Amino acid sequence: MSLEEDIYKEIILDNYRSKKNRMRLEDADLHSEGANPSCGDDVELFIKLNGDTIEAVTYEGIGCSICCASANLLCESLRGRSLAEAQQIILQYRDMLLEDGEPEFAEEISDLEAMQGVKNYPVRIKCALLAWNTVRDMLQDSAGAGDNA
Amino acid sequence: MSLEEDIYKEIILDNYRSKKNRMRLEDADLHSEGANPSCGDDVELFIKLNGDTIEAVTYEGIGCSICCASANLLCESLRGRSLAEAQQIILQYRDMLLEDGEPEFAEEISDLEAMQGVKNYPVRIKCALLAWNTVRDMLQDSAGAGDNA
Amino acid sequence: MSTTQSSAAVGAQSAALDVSRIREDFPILKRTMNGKPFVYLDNGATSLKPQAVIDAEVGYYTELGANIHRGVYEFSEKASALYDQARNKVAGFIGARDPRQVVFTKSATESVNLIVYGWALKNIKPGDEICVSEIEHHANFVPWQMLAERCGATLRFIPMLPAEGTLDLSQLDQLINERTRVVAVTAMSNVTGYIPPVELILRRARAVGAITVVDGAQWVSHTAVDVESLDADFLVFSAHKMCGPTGVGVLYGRERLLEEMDPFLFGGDMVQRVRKEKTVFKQIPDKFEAGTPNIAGVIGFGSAIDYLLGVGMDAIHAHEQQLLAYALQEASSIDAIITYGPSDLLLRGGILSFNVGDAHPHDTGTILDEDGIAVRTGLHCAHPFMHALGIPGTTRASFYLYNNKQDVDRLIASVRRVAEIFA
Amino acid sequence: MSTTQSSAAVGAQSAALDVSRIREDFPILKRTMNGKPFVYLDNGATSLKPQAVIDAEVGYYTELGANIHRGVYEFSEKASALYDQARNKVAGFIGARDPRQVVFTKSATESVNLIVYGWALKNIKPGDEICVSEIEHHANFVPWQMLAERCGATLRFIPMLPAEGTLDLSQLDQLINERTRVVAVTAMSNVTGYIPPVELILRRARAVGAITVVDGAQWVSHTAVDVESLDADFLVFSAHKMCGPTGVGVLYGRERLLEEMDPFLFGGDMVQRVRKEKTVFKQIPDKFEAGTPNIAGVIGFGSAIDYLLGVGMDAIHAHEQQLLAYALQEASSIDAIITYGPSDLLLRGGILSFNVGDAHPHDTGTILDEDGIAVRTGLHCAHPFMHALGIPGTTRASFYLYNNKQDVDRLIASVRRVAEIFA
Ligand SMILES: Cc1ncc(COP(=O)(O)O)c(C=O)c1O
Ligand SMILES: Cc1ncc(COP(=O)(O)O)c(C=O)c1O
Repeated sequence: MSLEEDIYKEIILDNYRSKKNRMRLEDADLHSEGANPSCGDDVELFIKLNGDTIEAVTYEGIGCSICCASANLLCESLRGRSLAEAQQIILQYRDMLLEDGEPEFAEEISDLEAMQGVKNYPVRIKCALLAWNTVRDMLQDSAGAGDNA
Repeated sequence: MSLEEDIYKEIILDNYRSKKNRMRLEDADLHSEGANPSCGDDVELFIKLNGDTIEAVTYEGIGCSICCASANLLCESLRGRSLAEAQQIILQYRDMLLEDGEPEFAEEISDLEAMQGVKNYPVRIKCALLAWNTVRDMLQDSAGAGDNA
Repeated sequence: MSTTQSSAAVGAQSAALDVSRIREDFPILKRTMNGKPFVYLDNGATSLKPQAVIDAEVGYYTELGANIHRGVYEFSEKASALYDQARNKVAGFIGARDPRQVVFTKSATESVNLIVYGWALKNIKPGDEICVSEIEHHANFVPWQMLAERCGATLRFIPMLPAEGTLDLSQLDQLINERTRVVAVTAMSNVTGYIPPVELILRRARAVGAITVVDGAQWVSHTAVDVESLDADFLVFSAHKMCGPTGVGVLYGRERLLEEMDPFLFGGDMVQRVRKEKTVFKQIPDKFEAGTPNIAGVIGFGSAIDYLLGVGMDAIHAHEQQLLAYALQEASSIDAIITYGPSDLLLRGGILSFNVGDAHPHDTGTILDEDGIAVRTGLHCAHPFMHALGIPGTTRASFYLYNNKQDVDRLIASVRRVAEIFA
Repeated sequence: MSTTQSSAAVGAQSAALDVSRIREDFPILKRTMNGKPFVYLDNGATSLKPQAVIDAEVGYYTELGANIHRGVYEFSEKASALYDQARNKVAGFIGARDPRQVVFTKSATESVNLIVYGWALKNIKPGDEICVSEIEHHANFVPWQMLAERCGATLRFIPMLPAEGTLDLSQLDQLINERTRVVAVTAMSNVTGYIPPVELILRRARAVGAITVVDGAQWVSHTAVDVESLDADFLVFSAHKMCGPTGVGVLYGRERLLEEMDPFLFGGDMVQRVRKEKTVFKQIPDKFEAGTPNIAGVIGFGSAIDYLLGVGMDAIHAHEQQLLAYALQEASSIDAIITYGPSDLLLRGGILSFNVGDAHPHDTGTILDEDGIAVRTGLHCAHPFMHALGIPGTTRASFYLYNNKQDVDRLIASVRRVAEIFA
């Protein structure tokens, strides 16, 4: 167990540095903000829907490498998914970090497994979850709003 | 050293219980109140002057045996004295309790020596001083007021 | 109130504490005072601390040392976890649904003031009424008096019946009426141990829509408490009276009210985002905990809760009742003694307040001190109470889990000495 | 400010501390964190405690145990005496004329709030101005922001010069003008260690008749302070940052102002006489100390003061300056590092704030933690500061008397590792 093996590996640092999904979506259908006040992490998520499909998803914000890498991975893995698929992926991701679930992500999003090493650093789990909890609440709220309408 | 020998002897208990000087003086020239908030002791002193002479002095208030006995002894020993004599007695009394002065009170007020035992109970010294500090401040203030006039 | 039930069960239960084992846990009980084995009967003022609580504080200082909620390093995270656990423990101890309902303050006194500053000052209007009882400790009276003065509200008093120091509820429906916005009442008098019918008072308060504040400073330490069934809006108490460290108090509050309240102290750690123009505060309970808290104290308090739960609150309550009954029985053989408080022991916690002949309480205290016995003397921060009784104070012996019959015997013997000196 | 003098003398003085002897006094320094010998560089957040302070707290709990200012028995009197002595010691430590000018609170944060609630809320009127600096800790900013909002006053900021994080005093005469009622400024930045020219700011404040509040939370712990020559109206600081226990703060104030102020917390022990109609409060400082205080904490604080005086504040200051100079020199060999704060070390206390490449401070903190090094990372309760610099926070290493060159070497080695990972 060492930081270089568990967390600070290339795949995470690349996702941390990637600017690809780091932008505001001016015509977003869903938009939400999440923060970890204790460490100052602060993430905004933007989602554009096409019917039931996530057409575009981006993030903005300030955060550590784990927080930003996990947000970038989130965008990469949810883009083009149906809402139901997205919810399934979110569930799996959270299970990987919070329960003892062995991750079984589909091939094309298996990069998500890189985050598993964070488990060895309990303090940082909340960084790896910030964007994911934010998107989960955002989708739930919008589903709830739909129900009410 | 025991409480019965040092403090709770007849002379103090008698002075504690004496009602002789325990009253308000409606025509007092000087009047002042002193309190020890930490123990709830609260004493009011009344003095009637005749020129430079203390014609009458009484007290009212709530306090423990030491506080009340010392107030009663105060009245007994200052009545009929000139202000200068009174100040001298107050000085001696305070010296007896605060410095290591051996008391040399005049015969007729030698009962004051009974209070010396309180020295063995440092906590209670403030009870024995309450009335005496009050009268000292009162006489000083009135002297000061006279100077200013 | 659950009290009445558990105290009713005392006789049957006989949940005898192993007091001599308990005494081993309190290092100070091995001391002497004025050459006599130390008898501590001043539990109403503050309790002694078991070794486990002292160890928890020392452990924080010697093994963690760090500030909380701000560090990414191991010791800081561990300290934060212990701090948060203490909150969970306190919530569990009083039966709160959610730990977020537990705010750490520095004392029960600060807790009452937090309610006044955070809720009452902005809600009380001229003409409103605030109802307190005549037997309140200053901590649950002076803040309301100040509030009434500042807001132009009227203070109303549930009067005390001088005979036994109990509350006169005959006029309750007039005293608590549709103008009443706050009802603040003690769950146990620190002077007599009297346990007022808080349930009844709270029910009337709820009926008129008033906010209810229960002063549990004497009560929570001695009884199993369930805030859900108590159904009060606020409950305040202090760690130091329940085997915990000094400098820690609790404000328990109803979630909705805590959320409505303004923050009280402003500064670091209670903010989400600070800009020069505008600050966004954190959620409850954080928004009430500005600055570096009493970390060692709160961690020690967590360990005090564990300790008390290990002994069992019902057993503690029963034990104190037995000591009180014994003390009252023994005291009755002293002619010159006057005791205060209800004759019905089911209405009382383990406190014996008394006077002896014309001995001033201060004199009594000095004589007991010489005999190695610590009691409180004077007005007990309850001036209106004493004023109503017209006495210059009392001597108060108050019991806790580590007291035993020998302590009572020593007390009684020393009181006899007072009676002889002041015969 | 006496700081400038003593720090100017550093070079000549070489009052070398016997750091290895000092380290023996701090039991926690024998610990390991994540398997490495513990290096504590988070002194800006809170300091470690010497055994003497821990012993003083434990001593109170195991030998006295009693509440203060209320008991006539020996242990209570002794506890009261120790509590009062601690006040005298604090007064002496900062050069206050009269111990009554020292009010014990729970934290520097509460102390600032006490000024706001006790003095400012009743004195500040719409249109008045309050001047703070852009580098304040939230504790000395958010309360003033709240005050301005409640009273309709205007908040003005002494701006920060981004280059070195120093204050721009060029507009001081406009910023502090005849409408200014309060000037609140830190004596040492908790982010960079920058020591602003408080003397100059205070002189201008006095010229326009404004009340001056100095935040000494970082400063009093590291420098010999003389409040008389500082000539501030109020000075606040916390015990836990200066080898003392958690849960104790100080408000020093000018006598006249403290006397004018309203009490803040209401309850027991701060009252002279309580009647149902009216309460008479005690004199300063008692009128500000309602309820049972943090007795163990204050007594421990007294012992912390003794400890610091034993070592010598000038020597501590000089030692930290040396460590800082060494750390800056070593850091300069790391390409990717950016440090913050004045290049003139005479303007600085022993704090090194930095960032490494594109590593987020949180990442840096985690790597340092794995290497056994405790530092603070993030916004340091100074959001406006970070906002002005446009950075997501810093990593902060802050020194104290027990730190040594090895600590700095360990820090630098670990920072190199950060630089490599984030290369
Ligand atoms: C400059 C400064 N002011 C005020 C404070 C607040 O101190 P406390 O948290 O002890 O109230 C701190 C500590 O974080 C500080 O560094
Ligand atoms: C009934 C009651 N309420 C409130 C208090 C105040 O507690 P603290 O001094 O811990 O704030 C006390 C303690 O003296 C008390 O007995």
